[in-house]
Amino acid sequence: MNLDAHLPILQIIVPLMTAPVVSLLRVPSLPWAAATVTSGLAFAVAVTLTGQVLAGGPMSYALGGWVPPYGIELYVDHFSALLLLIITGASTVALAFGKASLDQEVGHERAPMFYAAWLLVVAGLCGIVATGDAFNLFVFLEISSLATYVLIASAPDRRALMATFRYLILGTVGATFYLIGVGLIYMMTGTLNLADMTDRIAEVGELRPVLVAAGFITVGLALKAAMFPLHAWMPNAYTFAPHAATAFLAACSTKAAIYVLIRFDLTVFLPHLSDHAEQVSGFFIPLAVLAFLIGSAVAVFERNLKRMLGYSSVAQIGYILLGLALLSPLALTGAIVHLFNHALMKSALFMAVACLAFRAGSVQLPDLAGCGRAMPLTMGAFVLAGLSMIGVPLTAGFVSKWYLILACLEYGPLGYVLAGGILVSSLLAVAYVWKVVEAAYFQPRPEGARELREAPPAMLAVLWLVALGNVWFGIDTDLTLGLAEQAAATLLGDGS
Amino acid sequence: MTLVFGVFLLTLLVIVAVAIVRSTNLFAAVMLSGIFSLLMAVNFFLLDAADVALTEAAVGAGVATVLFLSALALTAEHEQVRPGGAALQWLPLVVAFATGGLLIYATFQNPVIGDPNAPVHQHVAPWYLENTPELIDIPNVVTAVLGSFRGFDTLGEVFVVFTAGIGVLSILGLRHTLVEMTSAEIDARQRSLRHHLIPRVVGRGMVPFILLFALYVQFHGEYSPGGGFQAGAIAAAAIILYSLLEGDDRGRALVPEWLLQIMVASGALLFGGVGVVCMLLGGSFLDYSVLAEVPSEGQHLGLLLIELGVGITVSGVLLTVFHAFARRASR
Amino acid sequence: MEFLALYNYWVFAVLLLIGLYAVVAKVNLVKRLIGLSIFQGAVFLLYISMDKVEGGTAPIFQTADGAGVFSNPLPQVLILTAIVVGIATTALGLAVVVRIREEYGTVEEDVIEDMDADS
Amino acid sequence: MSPETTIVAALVTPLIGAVGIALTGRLPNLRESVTLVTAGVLAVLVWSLVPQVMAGARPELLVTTMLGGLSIAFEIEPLGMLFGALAASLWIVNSIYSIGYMRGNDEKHQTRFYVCFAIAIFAALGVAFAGNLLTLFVFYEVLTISTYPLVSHKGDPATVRSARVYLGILLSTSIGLLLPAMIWTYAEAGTLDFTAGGILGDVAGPALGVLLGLYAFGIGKAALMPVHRWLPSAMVAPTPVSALLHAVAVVKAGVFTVLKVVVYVFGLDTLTEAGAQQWLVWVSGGTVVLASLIAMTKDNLKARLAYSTVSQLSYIVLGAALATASGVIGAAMHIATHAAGKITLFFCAGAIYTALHRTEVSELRGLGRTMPFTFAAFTVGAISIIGLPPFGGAWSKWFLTLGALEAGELFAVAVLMVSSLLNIVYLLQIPLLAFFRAPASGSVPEGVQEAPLPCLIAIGITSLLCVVLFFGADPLYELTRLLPSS
Repeated sequence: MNLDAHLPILQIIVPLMTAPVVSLLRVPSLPWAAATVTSGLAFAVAVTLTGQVLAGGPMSYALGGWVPPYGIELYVDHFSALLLLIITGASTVALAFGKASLDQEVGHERAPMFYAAWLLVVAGLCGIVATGDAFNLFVFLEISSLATYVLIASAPDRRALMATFRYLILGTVGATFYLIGVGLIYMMTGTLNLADMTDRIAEVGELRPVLVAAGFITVGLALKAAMFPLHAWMPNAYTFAPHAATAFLAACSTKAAIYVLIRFDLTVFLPHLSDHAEQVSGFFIPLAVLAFLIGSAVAVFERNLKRMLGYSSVAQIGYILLGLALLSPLALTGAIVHLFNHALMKSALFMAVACLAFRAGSVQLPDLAGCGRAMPLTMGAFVLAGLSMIGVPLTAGFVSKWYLILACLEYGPLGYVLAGGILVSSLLAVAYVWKVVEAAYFQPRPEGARELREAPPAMLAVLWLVALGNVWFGIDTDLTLGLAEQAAATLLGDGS
Repeated sequence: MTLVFGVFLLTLLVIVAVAIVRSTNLFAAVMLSGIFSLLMAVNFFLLDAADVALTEAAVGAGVATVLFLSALALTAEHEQVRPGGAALQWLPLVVAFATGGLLIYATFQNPVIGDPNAPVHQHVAPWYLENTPELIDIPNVVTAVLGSFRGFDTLGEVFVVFTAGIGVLSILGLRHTLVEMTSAEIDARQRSLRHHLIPRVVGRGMVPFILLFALYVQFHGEYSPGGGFQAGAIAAAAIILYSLLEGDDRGRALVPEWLLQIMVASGALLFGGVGVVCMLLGGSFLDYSVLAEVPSEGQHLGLLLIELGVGITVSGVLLTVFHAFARRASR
Repeated sequence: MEFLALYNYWVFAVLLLIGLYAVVAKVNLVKRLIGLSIFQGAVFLLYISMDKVEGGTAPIFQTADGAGVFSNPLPQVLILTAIVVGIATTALGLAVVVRIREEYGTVEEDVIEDMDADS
Repeated sequence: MSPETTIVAALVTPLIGAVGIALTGRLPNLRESVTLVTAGVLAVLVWSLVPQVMAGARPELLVTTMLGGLSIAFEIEPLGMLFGALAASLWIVNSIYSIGYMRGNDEKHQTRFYVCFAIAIFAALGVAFAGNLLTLFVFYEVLTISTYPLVSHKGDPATVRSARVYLGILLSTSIGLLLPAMIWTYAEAGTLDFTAGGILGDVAGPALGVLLGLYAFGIGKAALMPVHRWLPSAMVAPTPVSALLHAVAVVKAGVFTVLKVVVYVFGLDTLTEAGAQQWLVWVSGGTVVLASLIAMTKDNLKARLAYSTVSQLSYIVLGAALATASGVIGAAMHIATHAAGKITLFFCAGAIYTALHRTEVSELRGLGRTMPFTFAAFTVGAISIIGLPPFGGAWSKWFLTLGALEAGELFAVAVLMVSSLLNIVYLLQIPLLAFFRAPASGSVPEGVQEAPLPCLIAIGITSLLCVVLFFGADPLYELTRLLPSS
């Protein structure tokens, strides 16, 4: 058996098929260990796969041996490889990081189910990214969504239940919208394979259903991606989920939806629908700008640290969408590389918050006042990742913002305004990161607050690994930019 | 004639849907939604989708209704009525009408129903109809597509079910009751049906036949409507019926919980395992042709095994979910 | 007749509208889940309406050579999967609702919101 | 040691010092020794580079290359050498002074103070040695953030509010204006490296003017009106910090950056040909006069000195805006001479506060006899700032005036003259009050009561420096002369 050729399917079935086994493990800590090892293995697969894609170009895998479009096809190119790295990487670090924190929140009795669900999220997200079939994508979307609901509902806070329910309703509506869109396209083309769809849409005479399908798919995925103003479910879902799970979900769950959005809009619709470019720009640019302005502004006034970071994610998703909306290679490169960089910074930030919550038992800013002295390493990592989020040079965040702003300047007069908007939003990011820094370093511990000490070494080690990753990928951009540039070129290849 | 009947049924669907939304009695709403599913199933049958009709009837009218009723028993049977609460809410109405309007706008360029020249009947699907006899060699094309051509979707589907199973177990499985009940009370509650002689005798007599029917549906899916999913649902229904008649504790004695959990996991693993074996034998994942000398026999074997996997997981999950609900006492 | 040929799609749109309204507007959590299943049911109708071929039968061969006119098997397969996904979502949703009821003592969203705002 | 190693060593030394200070925080004497030793080592390292740079060498160090040709790199040219040497040398003096001041006033969080100070020096050196705008920007921001704990040192709500103004203005101007200016520059030129003769030769005149505006106001540390507000706000800081801000690192980093951008990004010829700098002459000239006028109205000594700094900084911006050889030389020299003068004045203000706890000018009447040494030094500093011989300030004003004449800017000449007169009024007034006015009854202690010895030593050194910069100005001239021709 030639393992290399099977890598695309291994990427999905390694976590997928370990999940049932993990759900049966009844020895304490064993589910965690199994999930971590499996996730690490999936990461190794993703790394190898990326190497192969870089060396030999996109890979296709015909499931069941049936040639597409009759069978289901897996298709991994530069763009999907980058996403696979994000998903498996974020999962692995969050698991390696979160043992103590998750033991505290989830407990041993629930652990087998919890870690099985975690692996299902990984498998589902990998499936979304790797599949080349529109309906198969829906199936994986649902696997990852259902498993995500389980992760969020495992938190001890009762408000997690309400957050789960809202996410479940809106997530299902989003997925169903997507399904309607796919149905309409199938009705007009007779195929479900994405590549085949691209070819056959060109021959469709009656465009109305395709147009409506584009609308439904966009709105459905925007819901899943927490795009402003459809982000209502997201801040609470992030806030009340178990802390380590937030670090994982915030890094990649919305990213997969954005990935599909970009893929559908640019490869399926853009080449064959007249005026689609104008529609995409006209639809996304205002929403993206509102997203990063309002998201950042709300974050400034938020006192719950996790919700603050949630709103900051709304803003960051705005940047990514802006990169999509400008429809230039430069902008798209920025957007795609920001998918990766945002995952880096957000998982570091949420891990730091998890450390704080682990010791302080709260994520409310007033309760965390003065924590900088007792937990210098945790707060140091937080500040580092915060700088990355602001976009300070030498951090990963700078790279993506640099590309986005250059793309804005290239876009013409409106671009200057957009660049201004990005800068305003960055300033707001300074404000909310600074708010935390000031509370942590320049305010005394409140009277009668819990005595703090530094987080356990295992957590700190992983936290710092990711925090330093923010610096590493701010300097050595060969891998991330290389993949992103190639992906952008492919996506826009026959588009603009 | 069918057309008129179809139009009548569809109109009925809309009426039932409106009634569901307007009803403040949740018990009535659940019952109506069971009727909704049955109407839907009849519609599917009229549209020549026998497998889907069977599934919709089993799932929508059967499983979903049982689940909703179990949940209602644990929550509340009535929507809270607020002063002026019956009034329509405008924003949701606008959103809903915009969505519906957009779709109706699109329909005017949809291919006409039943038109053999519609794109869906020109591409991909004809290939399945043409090649199934040769490649898979079974009469039910739906099963061929489901199990083999798009077997990966079905694997995903099994894992969706699996996820729901462990999800419900994780969410409900932990704290058993909030209100402490004496064992006598629990006993009384659970054995309520045991003293009604006629349903008990009739029911008990039916359980083996239902199980037999499940086996038929399971293994005859290649030739007629049915397959692992429907069979799993039917088998679960038999055990649930037994639990209702004899008490939940006896139901659990018949199929103990550790067995259920192993079923939940092993069915999914069986399905995936078949795929992995195909890989080890040199084919692609889920390429059953390599399982035997003759490709089509390999397909038969593969389909048999994966349908079995589906059936095991589905019945396991449905029973797990049922127990998880039934075990909780209502306050 | 031309008029009625698209009737299925209109019913699909109307059912979707009704379901979506219930999902968005209702405050009772169980009712919202019921709305969600109507919403999903509408989509099943969309797919299955496509599969019909005039004068065809369900795609199960009656003869060995597979001759005859058959409806399209592909949408049926897709909807089989979608139905299962739908019931899985409903089961999970109901489990969450049951826990919400245990924690809050109610399943009315506005009441719960008030309770959360107080805490 | 090769020049590259020296650069690395010079940058790393303050960081090692910071760690050392943090580790020895429990033992104040050892901690202060670490500070002084580090400062000494650093000064030796930096000064060892001076002869090479004066001989025309340009030591370089490439740390890493990032996307699109951007890099973190260092290159020492005369202007950076000047600023680096200045910061390194004054750190020693400032540390000596700090020891006296911090102990004399029983300040809290002294360890944090010294650590942040060391980091600020590290950042200042980074700014001085930066080989491109990106590197400069990074260190510029590090400087801003590392000085925040120093400014908010006292920690009471009013101080924190002022410190937030400090941080807010500096960060928002740099991110909101300087960063876009950089990106624009990159979009036009494809590089951010400092290059002799500039990199913006192809940009049209009006655009050049706007870009210059983004830089001039984006570099908030240069305190060009109306972004000068942070400087008076920062007066809440302890006096050694004010000295750091006004003389050693912060504002100097600002005007240094303006000069550097004008010389190495725009290029003097490019600017004068396009006439894009004309408006800056007016704005900086206006700032000079306006700030002087405001200074006259301030009774609080440190506030008066702060506005004096705003005014003096605009001399340097003005020199840059003239874009003539003498103007640039004068501006560069003024960085050094103003530093010597202003640090003396602040040290004196701090000494007065430490010894007598007086902060208002009107309270200083007749104190000349109580603190004769301090007020003598104050006179020296004041005269140097005014620009009269035999003190260093005379030379820089001389060259600035020359530059204005070269450029034919009579407005600038007038500004320089008027401002000198105003300086006399608001600076010399203070020692005059102290020495020649009768004290308010009963408010003056008997006998001589000076500040602690370390403070006096520091004050003595800086006053001496003012004189040295007059008589020994030749090396300074030689160094700055290399600038316009490069």
